[in-house]
Amino acid sequence: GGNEDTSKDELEEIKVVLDWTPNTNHTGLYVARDKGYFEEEGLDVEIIMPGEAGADQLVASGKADFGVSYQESITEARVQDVPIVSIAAVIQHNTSGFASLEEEGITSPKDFEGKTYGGWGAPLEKAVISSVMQQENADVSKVDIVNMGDSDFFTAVERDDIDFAWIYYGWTGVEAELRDTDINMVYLTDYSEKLDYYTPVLATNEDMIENNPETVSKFMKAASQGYQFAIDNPVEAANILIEAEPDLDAELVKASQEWLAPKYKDDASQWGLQKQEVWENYAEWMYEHDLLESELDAEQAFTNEFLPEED
Amino acid sequence: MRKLLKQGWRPILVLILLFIIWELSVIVFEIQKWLLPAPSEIFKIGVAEWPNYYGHVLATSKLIIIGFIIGSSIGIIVAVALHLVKFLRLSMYPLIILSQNIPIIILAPLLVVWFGFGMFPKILVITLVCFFPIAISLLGGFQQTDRDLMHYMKMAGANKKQIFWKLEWPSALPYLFSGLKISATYSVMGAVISEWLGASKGLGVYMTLASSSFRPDRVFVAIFIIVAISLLFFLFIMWLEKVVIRWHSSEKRDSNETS
Amino acid sequence: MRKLLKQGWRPILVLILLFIIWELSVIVFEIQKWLLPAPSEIFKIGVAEWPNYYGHVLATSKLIIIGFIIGSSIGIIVAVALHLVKFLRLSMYPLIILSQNIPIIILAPLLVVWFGFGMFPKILVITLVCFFPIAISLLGGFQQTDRDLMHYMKMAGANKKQIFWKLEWPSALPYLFSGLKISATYSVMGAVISEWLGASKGLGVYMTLASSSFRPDRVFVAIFIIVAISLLFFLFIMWLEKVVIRWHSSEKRDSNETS
Amino acid sequence: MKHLNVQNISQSFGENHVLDDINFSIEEGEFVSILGPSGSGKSTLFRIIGGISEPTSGDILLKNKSIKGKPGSISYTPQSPSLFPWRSILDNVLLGQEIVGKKDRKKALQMIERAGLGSYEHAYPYELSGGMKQRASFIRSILSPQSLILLDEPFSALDEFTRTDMQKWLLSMWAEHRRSILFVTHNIEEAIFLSDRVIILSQRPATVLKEFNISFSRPREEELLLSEEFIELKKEIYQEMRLSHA
Amino acid sequence: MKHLNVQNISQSFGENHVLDDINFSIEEGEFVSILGPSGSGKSTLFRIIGGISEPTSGDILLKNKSIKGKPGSISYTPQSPSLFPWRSILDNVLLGQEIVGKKDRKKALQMIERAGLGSYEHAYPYELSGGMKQRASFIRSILSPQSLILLDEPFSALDEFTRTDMQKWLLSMWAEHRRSILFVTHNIEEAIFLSDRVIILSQRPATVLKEFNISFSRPREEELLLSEEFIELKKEIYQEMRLSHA
Ligand SMILES: Nc1ncnc2c1ncn2[C@@H]1O[C@H](COP(=O)(O)OP(=O)(O)OP(=O)(O)O)[C@@H](O)[C@H]1O
Ligand SMILES: Nc1ncnc2c1ncn2[C@@H]1O[C@H](COP(=O)(O)OP(=O)(O)OP(=O)(O)O)[C@@H](O)[C@H]1O
Ligand SMILES: [Mg+2]
Ligand SMILES: [Mg+2]
Repeated sequence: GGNEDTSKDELEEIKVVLDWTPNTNHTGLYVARDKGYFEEEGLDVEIIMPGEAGADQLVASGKADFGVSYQESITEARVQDVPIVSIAAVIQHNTSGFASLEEEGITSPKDFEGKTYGGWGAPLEKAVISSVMQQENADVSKVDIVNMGDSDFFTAVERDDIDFAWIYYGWTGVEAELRDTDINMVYLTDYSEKLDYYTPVLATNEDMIENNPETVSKFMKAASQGYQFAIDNPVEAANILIEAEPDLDAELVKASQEWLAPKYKDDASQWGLQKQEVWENYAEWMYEHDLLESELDAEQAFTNEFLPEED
Repeated sequence: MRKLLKQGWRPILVLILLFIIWELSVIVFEIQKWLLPAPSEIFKIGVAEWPNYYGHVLATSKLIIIGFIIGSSIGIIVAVALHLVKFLRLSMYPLIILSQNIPIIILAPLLVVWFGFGMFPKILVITLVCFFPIAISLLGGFQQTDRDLMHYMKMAGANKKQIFWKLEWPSALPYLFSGLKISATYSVMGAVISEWLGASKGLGVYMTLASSSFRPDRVFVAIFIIVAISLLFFLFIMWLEKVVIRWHSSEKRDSNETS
Repeated sequence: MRKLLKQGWRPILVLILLFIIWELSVIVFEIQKWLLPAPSEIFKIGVAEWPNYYGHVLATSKLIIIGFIIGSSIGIIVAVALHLVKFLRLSMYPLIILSQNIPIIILAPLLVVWFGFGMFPKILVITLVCFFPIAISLLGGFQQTDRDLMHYMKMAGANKKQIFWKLEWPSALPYLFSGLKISATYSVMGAVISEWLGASKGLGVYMTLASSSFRPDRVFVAIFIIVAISLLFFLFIMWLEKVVIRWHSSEKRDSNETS
Repeated sequence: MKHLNVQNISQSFGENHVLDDINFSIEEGEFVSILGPSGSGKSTLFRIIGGISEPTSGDILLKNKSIKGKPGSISYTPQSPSLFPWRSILDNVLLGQEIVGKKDRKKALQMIERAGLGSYEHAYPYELSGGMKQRASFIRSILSPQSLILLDEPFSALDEFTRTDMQKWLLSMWAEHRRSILFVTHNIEEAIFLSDRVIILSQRPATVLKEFNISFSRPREEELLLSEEFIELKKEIYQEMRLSHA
Repeated sequence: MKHLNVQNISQSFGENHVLDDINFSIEEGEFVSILGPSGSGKSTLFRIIGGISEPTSGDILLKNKSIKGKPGSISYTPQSPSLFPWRSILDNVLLGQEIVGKKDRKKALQMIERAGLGSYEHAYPYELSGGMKQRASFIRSILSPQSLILLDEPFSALDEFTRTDMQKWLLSMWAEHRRSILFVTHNIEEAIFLSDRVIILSQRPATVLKEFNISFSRPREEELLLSEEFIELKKEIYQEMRLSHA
């Protein structure tokens, strides 16, 4: 608008740090920025790629005001007294799962037996695999778990070094569709309710919540609007993201956006809403599996307080 | 210049040969495009999308140049300080080695937490990468100063500063250039890595984006550009060496003329 | 040995000083533990969890040693080949620089595609990191051979091999050691990085995991161990240099006696 | 007051006892030569006087002040020319002045010309012959401002004519500026022709065998070389040295 | 058949015309000396004969076969000792044999002893005096197996006695093995005393001014130096050189 120049000075500068490279998990933020929703709230938002720096420390230390994170890492972070708080679930249900090429015939956790899993070497992975396998009385010790480092899914499975890996369907799965690679998915949510955690989430630090609750509210209002737009107009939203990040593969963004649009809100009454039981369940599960040193105070870990009033 | 061209055809030939082998093996082994694209394709993409790269190349080049200048200056200063001040030499070595062993990945969040997202932490990363080979090479060079010349300087009453500027520095120049060549090469890599600290433009950013959207062809275009920049930079340092070290102290330079 | 101890107190003192400053600033600025733990805490954790580290240290050390030996051998071979065979020198430079400019992150998946998750691609990464400083340094050294000695060798009818072994090689040794020192330091880092290619044990693996579970104290323990290994390695190379280069061609070594 | 006093200088390298209680002195403006077998310790003595090497015992006094271990008070032509490979001849020759004093390019160019190195002022050392390097090194020390000059076989690589020429030039410069000179040579004629006094060193461990006062009037002409007295003195010195050599 | 034929050798360094149509030859087993002003091109000529420097024109024949640009056929004492700093004296001295031929440690040790360097065989070059380095370099070339030896001012840094001693030793070795020797010196006496023939070079650009045949019978004794004929010859050569020097 014409009043841009004058108002720009008064805008509050806000930094949002992503979890990784820009992708369709972040569409709402880009929409809110580029359609001016943030500006309407008086915020001048800069979106930053953290590279390898990782978002959580930056958010926790206040170098960034908001960030994209995951329930898993916030849970671990809280236990280590890192003052980071989840303020919205970007996607209501866990869309991650174990993917494998169709010819491997891995359609349920039972089939993991005798196969090779490629991961990044975290204890969490074994616990999750074991957990889903238990549901079918399968034996986790028959799975060969290797660390595949930074290799990407397609490379690793095509080479037959590994048989299955843990992916987000919304990105890697959609890419598989695009390149006509047939894959089987074993979703975590199908086998364990406790593993239906929020991934990814938007997060901020305790300091912001305490001292600038209004800013947080404003931010959340605009972000909600942005995600709502993406839910309603996936094609347009995808275009906004592509325009903002022209180096992304346009086809993949569009397809992924299409797939993800209905998943943002899903069965919740409002985008972003988080349930305490989801946080508690997952933390409990982690604690049971020796993945946490102490129990999580779930109430501290997330809040719905900044979500806009439902219309 | 003519000489450069005359000698330049060989590396170019080798590169072209390499590309042909690559291209052929992609065709013969039917390597899929998303796994390892053929050079012809990379080239096509590179030409077609050049305007996209332009800004990234500029951003990264700026980082490289600033970083290299600062990094090599610090390398030189460190070497000189350690050389001249015995106390420093004896006490600082571990810190220098330490500086090379903190993984950037681990350092990255700390750097950003301390210095924000600006230019500074990035330059710091390049500096950390660049200064080390220069410092070590130059220190090695200072220790190899010719004894007869040193005797003369001392006898003539040269003070530490004069000994340094008139003897040790010029005689360590070949070592300095060894270090500069290594650092010039690393500075390019360092710049790319430093962009992981969070940048909005640059080949490092571009490459991660391309990689995460499963576009190895674009990744390779970026790699080619990076290598090209490195090569240019390396050649520049070699040229500088030729200009600076004119005194033919060694057989090699001389033998060009006589044999 | 006594000399080492006598000279060793300084760096140790500096390190202790550094730790004290660090400890104090953590206390004074109330830096939170998850951001930057105090050295005392790091030390405590290190001692308490030492058995956990043991296996990782062993795995990484093995990588370092094998990688460094292979890498420096290749560096030497490359330098010698490029030096002796003019055609190679003129044509291979770009490839060598290229080898230093393919980001490991990008190379990693390819390496895994080609060579799997075994030891080989990891050694390859360390080799890539190590060989370059050695090759460049040594090549620089070969070009600085003394002209008078070269004249003598040629007059005396020495063939290329004799010129190389009896003149060029010994006279380039100081350059070689500059390169070795740089590479020794990098090899440790290279080993840590190479573990990103997928390993089940090793300090690199340990560090990433510790970092992702918000345990910077553990990360720092790992860093300390890495630095310690580097230092030891560096000292070893320095000791080797002293043993090998005994001929006091420079003022420095001599002046220890007289002044 | 003596210009230089060498007092009880002894020097050993490990087992190797090189200088044994050397004592002599130089008057202000005196020209003293040292003759001694190869390897007896002349260059070592110069390094001690020059202050870059500490003697095992003894002291070096310059105008009654100890300069033991304190370099910078003397001007020096090393035995090997020690030119700096990255400097042109002109810049090499000016080095002494650069270090102490101030540069006098004009005089340097004159001297280069005089020494037969004209047109070589911009050449690098590797382009010079052995004798030319030696002359450059000689000019360098002559140009240095210190009042005591140590010359370690400065003319050994020169042909007889160039050598005589340089000797005469050295004498004329010395007559003009009256700097004190300590001169090492293996050439007995040269030593006698140039010096006020000749010091004979023995084989290692070197001691001062004898000092000869050379009383020929100055300026000395080439004819002196053929005079009876000169030849007599030469024989005497020759005999003295032969004794020590056996 | 001549052992060495130097044919029409000319050499220029850029503008600097150094050698101008040099012609001479050496018979098998002959001892030839070259006298010439400093900077005239003697070392340059040696480098050309040695095959490491290509002349601008002309050819070098060794036993009628061209060795222009082909090093390895001669044994060489460079003007600067050029010892390898990382080798002990013994290893330095053996270097020529290591390159061509086979090592004879015993002989090397004998020679080191004979040259007055006994007890220095394990020392490094930096521990030696200038004259001692020169002797080591001399031994190195004497030990090398080639039948033609080029000696570039091998005794310039030695005192008279050591020098005479080395000369005598050189002559005795030469008498024994009859290798051909080309010897550069600035000392006219030395040239006459040692040689069968003395070649006089002119100032730069160097040409062969004159050759003197020295017909004194061998073995030559030190007394020869004082003989009428010797002194006469010396004067003649002196005059010849003086002409060129002016
Ligand atoms: N740095 C050193 N280390 C050990 N010994 C040394 C060192 N420098 C000199 N010497 C020994 O000291 C002795 C004297 O050497 P110096 O160079 O003073 O002799 P010189 O009289 O100058 O002989 P010349 O006339 O041959 O030059 C020699 O025996 C030499 O081996
Ligand atoms: N590499 C070179 N480049 C240019 N000029 C050179 C080179 N080598 C020698 N010269 C020139 O060639 C001429 C002869 O040099 P050379 O060393 O042969 O003299 P020389 O007769 O051995 O003298 P000296 O008795 O002083 O050793 C000199 O004028 C020198 O400047
Ligand atoms: Mg001496
Ligand atoms: Mg010469």
